[in-house]
Amino acid sequence: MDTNSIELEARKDARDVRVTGSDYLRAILKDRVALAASIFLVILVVFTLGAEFFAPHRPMGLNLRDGLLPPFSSGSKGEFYLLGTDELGRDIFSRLIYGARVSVSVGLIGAGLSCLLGVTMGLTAGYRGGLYEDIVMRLVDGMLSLPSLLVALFVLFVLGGGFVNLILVFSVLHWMVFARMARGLALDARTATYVQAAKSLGTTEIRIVFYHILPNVAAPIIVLLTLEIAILILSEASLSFLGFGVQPPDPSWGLMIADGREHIRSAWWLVTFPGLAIFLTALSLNLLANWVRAVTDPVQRWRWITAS
Amino acid sequence: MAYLIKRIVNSAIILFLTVSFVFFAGRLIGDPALNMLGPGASDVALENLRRAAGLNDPILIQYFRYVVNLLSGDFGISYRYGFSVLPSERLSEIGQPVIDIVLERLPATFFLAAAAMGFAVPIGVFMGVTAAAYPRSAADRIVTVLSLAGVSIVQFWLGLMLIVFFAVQLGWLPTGGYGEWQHVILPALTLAARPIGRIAQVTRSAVLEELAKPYIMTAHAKGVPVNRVVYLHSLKNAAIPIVTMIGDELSALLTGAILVEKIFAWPGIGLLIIDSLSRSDLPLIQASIVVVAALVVCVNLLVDLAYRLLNPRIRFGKTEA
Amino acid sequence: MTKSRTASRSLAGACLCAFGVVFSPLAMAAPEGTLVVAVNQEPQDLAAQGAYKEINATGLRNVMETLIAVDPQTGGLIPVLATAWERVDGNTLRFTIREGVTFHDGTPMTAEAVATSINWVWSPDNAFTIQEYAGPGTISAAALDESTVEVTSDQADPLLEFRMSLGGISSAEQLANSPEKHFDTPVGTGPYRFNEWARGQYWDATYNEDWWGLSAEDAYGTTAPDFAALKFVFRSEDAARAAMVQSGEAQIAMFPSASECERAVDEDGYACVTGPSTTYLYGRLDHSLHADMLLQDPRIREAVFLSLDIDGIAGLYGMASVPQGQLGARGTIGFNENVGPYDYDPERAMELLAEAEADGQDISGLNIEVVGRDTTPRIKPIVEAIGAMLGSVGIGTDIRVQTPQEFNPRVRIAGYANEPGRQMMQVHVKQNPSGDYGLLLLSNYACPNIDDPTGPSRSSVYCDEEFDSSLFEAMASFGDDRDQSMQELVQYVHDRHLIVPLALLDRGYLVEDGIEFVFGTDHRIQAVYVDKVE
Amino acid sequence: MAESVLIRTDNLKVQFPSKTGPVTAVEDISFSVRPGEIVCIVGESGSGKSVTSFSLMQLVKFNGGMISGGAITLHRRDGTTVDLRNASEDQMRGIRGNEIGMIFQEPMTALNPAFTVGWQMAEGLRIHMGLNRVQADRRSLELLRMVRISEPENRLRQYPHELSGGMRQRVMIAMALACKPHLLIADEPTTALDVTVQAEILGLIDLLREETGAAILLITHDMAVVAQMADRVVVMFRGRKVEEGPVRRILSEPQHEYTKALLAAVPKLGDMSQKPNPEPLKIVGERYRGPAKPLIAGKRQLLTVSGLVKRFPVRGGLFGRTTANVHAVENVSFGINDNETLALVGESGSGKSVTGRSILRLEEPDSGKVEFENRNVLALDSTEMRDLRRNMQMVFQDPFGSLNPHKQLFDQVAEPIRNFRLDHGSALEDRVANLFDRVHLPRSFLRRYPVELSGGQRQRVAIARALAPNPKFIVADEAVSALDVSVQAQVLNLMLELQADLGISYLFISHDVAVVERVAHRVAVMYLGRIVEIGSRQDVLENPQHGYTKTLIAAVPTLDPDADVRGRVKTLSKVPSAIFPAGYEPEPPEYDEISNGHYVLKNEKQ
Repeated sequence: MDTNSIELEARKDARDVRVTGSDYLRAILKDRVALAASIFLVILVVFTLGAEFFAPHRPMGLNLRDGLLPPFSSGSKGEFYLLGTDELGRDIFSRLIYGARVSVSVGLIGAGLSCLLGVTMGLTAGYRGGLYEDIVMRLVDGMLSLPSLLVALFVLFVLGGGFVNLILVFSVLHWMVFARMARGLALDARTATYVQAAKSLGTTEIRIVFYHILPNVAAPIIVLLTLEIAILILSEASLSFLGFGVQPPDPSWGLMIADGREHIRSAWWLVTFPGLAIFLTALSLNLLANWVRAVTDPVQRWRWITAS
Repeated sequence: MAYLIKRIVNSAIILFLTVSFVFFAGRLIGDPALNMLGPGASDVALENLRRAAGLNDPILIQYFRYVVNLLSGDFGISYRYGFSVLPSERLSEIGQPVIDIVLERLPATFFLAAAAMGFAVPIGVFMGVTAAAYPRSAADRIVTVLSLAGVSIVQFWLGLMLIVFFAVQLGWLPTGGYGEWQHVILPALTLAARPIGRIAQVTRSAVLEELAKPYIMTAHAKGVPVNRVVYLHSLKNAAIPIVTMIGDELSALLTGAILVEKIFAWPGIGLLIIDSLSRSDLPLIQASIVVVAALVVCVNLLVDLAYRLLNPRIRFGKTEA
Repeated sequence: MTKSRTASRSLAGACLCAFGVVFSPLAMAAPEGTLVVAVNQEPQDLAAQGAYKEINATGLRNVMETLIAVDPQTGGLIPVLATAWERVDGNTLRFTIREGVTFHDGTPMTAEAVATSINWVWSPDNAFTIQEYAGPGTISAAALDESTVEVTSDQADPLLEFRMSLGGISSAEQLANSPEKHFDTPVGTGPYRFNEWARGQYWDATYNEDWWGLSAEDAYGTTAPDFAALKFVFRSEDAARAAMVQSGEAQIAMFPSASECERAVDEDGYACVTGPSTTYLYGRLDHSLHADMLLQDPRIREAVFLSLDIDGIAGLYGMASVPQGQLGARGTIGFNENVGPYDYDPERAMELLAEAEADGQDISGLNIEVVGRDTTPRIKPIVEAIGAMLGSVGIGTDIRVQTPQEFNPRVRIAGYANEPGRQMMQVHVKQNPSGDYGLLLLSNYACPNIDDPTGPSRSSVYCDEEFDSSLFEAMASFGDDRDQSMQELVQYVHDRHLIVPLALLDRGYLVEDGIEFVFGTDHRIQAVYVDKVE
Repeated sequence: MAESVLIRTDNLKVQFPSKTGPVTAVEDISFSVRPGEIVCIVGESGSGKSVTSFSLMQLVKFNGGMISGGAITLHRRDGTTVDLRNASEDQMRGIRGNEIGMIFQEPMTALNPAFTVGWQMAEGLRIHMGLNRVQADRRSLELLRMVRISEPENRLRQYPHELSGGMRQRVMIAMALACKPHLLIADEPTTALDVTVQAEILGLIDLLREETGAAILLITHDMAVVAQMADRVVVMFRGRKVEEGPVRRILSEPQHEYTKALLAAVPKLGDMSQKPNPEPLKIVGERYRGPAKPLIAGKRQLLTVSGLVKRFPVRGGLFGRTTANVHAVENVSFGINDNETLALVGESGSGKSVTGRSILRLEEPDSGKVEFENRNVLALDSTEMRDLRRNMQMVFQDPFGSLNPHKQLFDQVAEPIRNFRLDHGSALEDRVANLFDRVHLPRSFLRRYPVELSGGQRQRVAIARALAPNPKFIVADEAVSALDVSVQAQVLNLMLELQADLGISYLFISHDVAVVERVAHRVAVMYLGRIVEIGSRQDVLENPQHGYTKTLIAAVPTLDPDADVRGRVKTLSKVPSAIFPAGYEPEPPEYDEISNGHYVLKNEKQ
């Protein structure tokens, strides 16, 4: 009878559903936009990893005879150029695939490093508190209010451009956002009742941070990470465009746009395709992040999960 | 009040750090005299310059001097700007003070930033509020995708596309330059894309959050017209994150306009920075960065003041009764 | 043949029409309207010396005039501020100054003023870039009387006339009282008065109604100034410059890319006009002095040259013709008919490399840095192409496009000396307006003097006493034996594989319909050669 | 006009669209309100009482709901009648705030934080009565006086956050009455308020009913409130009306099972007089599971707290110096014996929770002494503290927050056992399973996650978790406050049962005097950080000495319809606070011993 009344209560709260992986899967299958975005990203990653396998031509191969061929045309030796060629007769499509390798890895590694740095700083600062926290957060505020693109330019001007320097600069100039968020989450968590409870149950500090807090703060950090990757890919393009990023002949999307600029009126495909590539990548990342945010948000979750 | 002072002190510290950064980073390039006069410079010329500029003193003395000069508005003189000549000690007499050069470019940048925000704020806020007023509707979805698109687009690419379409194909607007109102439209639009997106997103989530709060129901219960509820009651409460975002984007415009200024030949500080980078005109680059940083800091301060006007809770640092 | 090559042919046709313009008697219609010229880069300054090469100051000659000038149509020398000139001896020229000419600041152009100006421009202390056209001697000037100026070089100098056609004559009053103004506020004698230089945007000048040329019957030009004002707008984007002409924002756009020039054929309202220039694109491979020992091996050098598909590169450049295997065009004194283009033979190149390797040369240690300057049009694809070509025969490369600040020092002896063991091929453009091989050989092959880092041969990487001595002989000689000895030297350096000419450039302009534009191989934009036609 | 009806609903049905088809929130709801009477809709969470009240003004649609059936007939001022279900938005706007006023549960958030009180009050007046700002302000002043708010002129210029909860609720009422509506809908108007404030607000509403003649529809979950306010009552359960009638009849002879259960579950102050020991509540429909043996407190002192002090700095100034201190806990001393329940009673801000947390060192107290089994708790290092926690456990107020949303219930309950390595493997599993039985949770819940449970169930899990290491002492911090009365009763009984079986001591922290009377052996009353009175339950509750204790007890609503509610209304000004300038040291408290173990604070701190 007692348990019976409990069951009744349970039915009263029937709206609360636990969310499992399969729920997420179902949800994303229902959300056409998010689905498209993730499919695009998967394809992108596959291409990036298997560039040698997927690229129909060598990205650096010189073939002056077939310069500036429009899309869907075939070259002097009858080879087919899906997206046309640049003025050196290099296949745009192949260069896009190899360029993805550069752009994407800059984004991934750069964001990854800054995330690592930022989250460690932030979590410790938020949980430890005190002077340490003050110093870290001062630093964060200070660096956040710097004109980052400018500083990046200046540093790259001093150190010289190139893949590695680019990543270094990015991780040094982007960790703050992660730190700020991680610290905020840590603060909330520190005062959260379930953490207090864990403490009163004699749970050790380390276990509290990694067993209790981390899983609860993971989602927003993942969202931020996704966004940062997009931002870094865009920045890489800008810096390469200015000649401070990746150096030729390595193909990078930003460089491809910069090079195609001269022919923008006569050979639109030189600029259009790399531009689209960057746009779609960033857009997909943003859409995905948006979706993750929505489905992991305890308030919105229920609506989204049961949404069609 | 105390809070304000605190903020100003912080800003000062930030600026100080920036200055130190540009000074020491600048030294990483190598001998400043060599940088100013170029490798072809005769030892005499170099030595003269070193003596004149006190480059033989210990680095910390020089650093101190640099800071003091900055405080008195002296950012040094450019050994590059306006000369195509090979190194010569005579240049020190005729070099231009970099600060003048920088200030000369500021208005153009301000104008551009203002124009871009002029597009971005109304459009962004309107999009955001509309989306929030009808959550999960078609309008909401469209706004979401559009705003994300605005954030995801490559600015300089968008700029090139706009030039090709509006200036070249249609010939409606000039391809670039500065002067009449037509010149500002394309660059401003290019720059606006991103802020529109971000402002729309922030507005949407902020207003959505507010609309879920009890006081909204109170307003309805009072018989307040729906639009008034959305645009007055909720928006004023949602204002703070929106203003923050506007501030961030404004700072971003002041710095991020570099590429757009280049593409549209807009004679702002961005273009200047690119030129001086290609001339490796160190004093000019340093001055530009410091000035821009100062601007950004000011914007942040203004945003902070805006908070106090918008949110009675933190106004004048009142504590809960 | 590749697309772009055929393009340049069709353009060659276009350029003829420009030259076909006949001299029209000075039309005295009141000048009106503004001639807007879209130029590809902002001048670094507008100093008088800039008049010699307008890449730094396009249109400066409308404000700042020279004593004498090269006639764009005939290529001969014509009087400008000097009404007459005579050779006193191998070292000396005497100029008769035109009467009643005043500078834009109102001061009269006296012989004194002219002398001051010449000394300022050519003084080694000032070390202006014009020094690349100086030497071996040092030039100085003095006023004999109020109408005569004597210019002297401390060494016999057959090119003195030519040199005098380079430097602008500017107000002595300005030089004396406000030298800093000299760099951004040119005060000259020309048909247009400098007005304003809006940094990052344009510089402009207004019609000078007191211009001496209006009354002088030996005034240069194909027409009287037709425009009330000139405006030179800075636009680095090729597409933007073209669009400006297409949309009527500008009447003339400088140096369009080949693709833009092609478009002009099927667009209405404007045309693309091209003509040959004395500018050529070359690759200079580090040699003696501080270069890596590998580059001393003639086989390796030849292999490098053999691996370059020069046809391809010229075609890639667009508006250019394939040069002989020597700097400078046919008709230049010292041009050697027997010196043909360098061959393109990758197989042979690989054989040579193999041989060298067999002799113990470490080919894997060969990593040539192919460097261009970002202000050079189309430089990026060119260096990338060269890199790919060298790579295809198994030579390692680094590709760099650098800013003038990085690039210039490295191609001069001072910078070169700082990078011992260098393996660099600099890809650069050079002009040879003089019509004589002397300066070419001097500035490109004579041994640079580390103590004179701004001297004429500062950017040479070659040291060969034998060559130098015979060069200096040749430069002092006149007439046929000058031609003879120069030809021998040309052959000599050709065989040393020092510099590979990559393309002899045509220069083009997009010109609005209704504008006739006459230009010479030095490609100056002067209003008196720009004619409005109905 | 006795028989005339002001507003009537017939078979009202409200649904919320969801992807799995429309969800019916309430169905077949019919009742009516006559002019000038107070009708109470009573029910527990999920009963649909609020939805019903929101439907009357079509407000429910702003929550995404829709009125899908029935009719709502309103007799308007002008004598016409209108069906509010189909009324146009324009019509509604004319009625909302004008003919029908409404006040809400959360006084803290129901006012717009961005506008001044004056502006918000004026808004309605300007919309409906077309008054200009000046006239509106004048009217606003009248209203504020009407709801007995001191210095109304200043209030108009203040922002909501500058007012206390009670004051905000009064502002809400004033705003609702601004346009002289003849119906006032009050949705849980006092739930979020302290009991003393609640009493005042209820009194005020009753008073205003008389002054303005407006009818009142009062939505509440609290039978006691019903008893005091209602003329007629509508009882709702799971979206349906189960019973309706005059208040006395409902209270004296409830017809429906649910109503009976509800009434039985309400602890009534006074029921326990003359009973020395706590006793479980009788829950209708549940076989009486009384304690095996009577709940007699032990004699051995288990915990001793002496001179406990905890202050929170209020930072300000240029360098964030401490300008003032909140004296949350000020020199508190008490003791607890084994098998005994000491109740800490007080209103929000009295420092009762901080006291509990300080004992477990979830807050580090500034000074004082805590002895548990003669070990100085405050002196222990972290490891010693950890294994002391085996014996001292805590149950938190918020059953939603205190469980980690990402962990299965099994792991959550198993956590302390694992921490202290008490068991592992199958032994661990059995032990956890037994704990689930112990708190009457089906074992099928072991692998579930917190979101799948209702509040009561979660609290049971929390209790099971606290029991896991077999503690001797549990701090129950408002452990039942967040629960519906019926559930609350079950959990209370569970706790008593556990005490009887396991001999646990409780520090029972609560604001609800009636509940305390049920469970406590001894009672300590806290006010502004101090214990103002402490002693045996009977002494303190039946013979209160301290002024505050008296008001507190007097404020507790009883199920007696005849109790006078208006007497308590007093003009409200600024509430006293426990904030003192930095460096202020209050003199130590002195107590009079009234009778054996019954102490009363004699020096108030100013």
